[in-house]
Amino acid sequence: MTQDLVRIQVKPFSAEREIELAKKASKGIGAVVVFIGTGRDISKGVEISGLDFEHYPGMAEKKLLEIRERALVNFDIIEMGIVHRIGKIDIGEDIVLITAASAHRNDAFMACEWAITELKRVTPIWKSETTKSGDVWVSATP
Amino acid sequence: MTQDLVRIQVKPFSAEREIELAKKASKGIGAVVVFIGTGRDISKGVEISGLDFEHYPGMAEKKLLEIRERALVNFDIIEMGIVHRIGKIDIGEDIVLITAASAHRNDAFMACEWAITELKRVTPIWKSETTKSGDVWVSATP
Amino acid sequence: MVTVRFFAMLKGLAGTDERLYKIDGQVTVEDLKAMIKRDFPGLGALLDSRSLLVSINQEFAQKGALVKDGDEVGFLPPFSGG
Amino acid sequence: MVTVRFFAMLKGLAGTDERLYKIDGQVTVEDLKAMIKRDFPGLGALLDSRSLLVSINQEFAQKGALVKDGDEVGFLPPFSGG
Repeated sequence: MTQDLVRIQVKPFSAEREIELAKKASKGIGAVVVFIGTGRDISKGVEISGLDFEHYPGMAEKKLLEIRERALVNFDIIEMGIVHRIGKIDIGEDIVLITAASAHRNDAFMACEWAITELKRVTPIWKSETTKSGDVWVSATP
Repeated sequence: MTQDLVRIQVKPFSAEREIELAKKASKGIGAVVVFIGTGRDISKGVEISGLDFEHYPGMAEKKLLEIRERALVNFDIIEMGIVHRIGKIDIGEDIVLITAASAHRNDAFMACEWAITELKRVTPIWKSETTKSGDVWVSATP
Repeated sequence: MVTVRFFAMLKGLAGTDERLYKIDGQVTVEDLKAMIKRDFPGLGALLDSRSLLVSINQEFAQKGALVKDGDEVGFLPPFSGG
Repeated sequence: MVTVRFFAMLKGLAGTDERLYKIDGQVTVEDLKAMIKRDFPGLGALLDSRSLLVSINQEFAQKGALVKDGDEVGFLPPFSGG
């Protein structure tokens, strides 16, 4: 179950499916907040034509699982799912999706926002952007 | 376009479709935050077996359109969609979905959370809960 | 005529979702409420509730607002959408 | 042997994603870095950067942490996932 909810994968994911997966946890869920990060065509003023993500296999998955565990302990939520894609991603495609499901909406909003901030901070995943002057590794995103 | 993005309808909606609709607005979108309100099986300690929503036709749609307009003015977001169902809704089914799309995630989180709070405050929609002792109109939800 | 619309528990207690009232010139929302209470005594407590909202022509209105012929007045119990 | 793993721009600059180092007993992460810099002079600035993170056996480690035979050490440029 948890392996389904937290994944790193090459292929696109379906928001619908991820939401259903999180909602399965309980009929007491009254709110689901979803964050989706998508490939923008501009980054710091530079035109981007594509993205490529690399991860530290094993460690990145472990960090995402830990984020889910910590969210379940520290927020009043019922379930959380995290999916991150790696490999080549086109502009407009989804990169990452986080679902937070709770009885009341405040908890889901807080947990979801915390999770994406924490993901960016602790998960060994790197983004390369394809620009006119070639592929550039992005050194950090806020 | 706006009529597609803001709707009150009897039939179920698809989160996937609503997200795609919001993302169409610009390739500069880097974040989409989605709020989904679903039918819980418990409300204030009472077991619920179903829900029924009624709205003030015309006025409710107008209030939702105004929420979208105000969100686009007051937050740094690119697009917002709001769909609310009316009529009979089963436990576990989705009731309302709000999408907020922006370049950076903070803006989408803020706008989405504001929009659902505002929706509950100003939109003439009423919920009736089916309990063991009959159908009960809910007088207010936080 | 003024069209008065009832929703949710107000509709249930009134047994109807709409009632037409003939008014002379302009009346306030409070005047209209008094007319309604005569027809529907069971609505008194809800109509006097501080949490009741009122709309005129589908826009929120104060209780002292004036209602004129042709207006649609909604009596809106606390919302529970979302 | 200690397995050193490079990622993202470090991997690009090193021209490889992995290098094995033979160590005697235990060394610190800083000692290991010095060994790597001799093999890959182009990595110096990045390895000394305050924003570089280090992992030992896929868990974050301080730069003074001890590395022993069989460990996997990751040199991790600033993350940009999400």
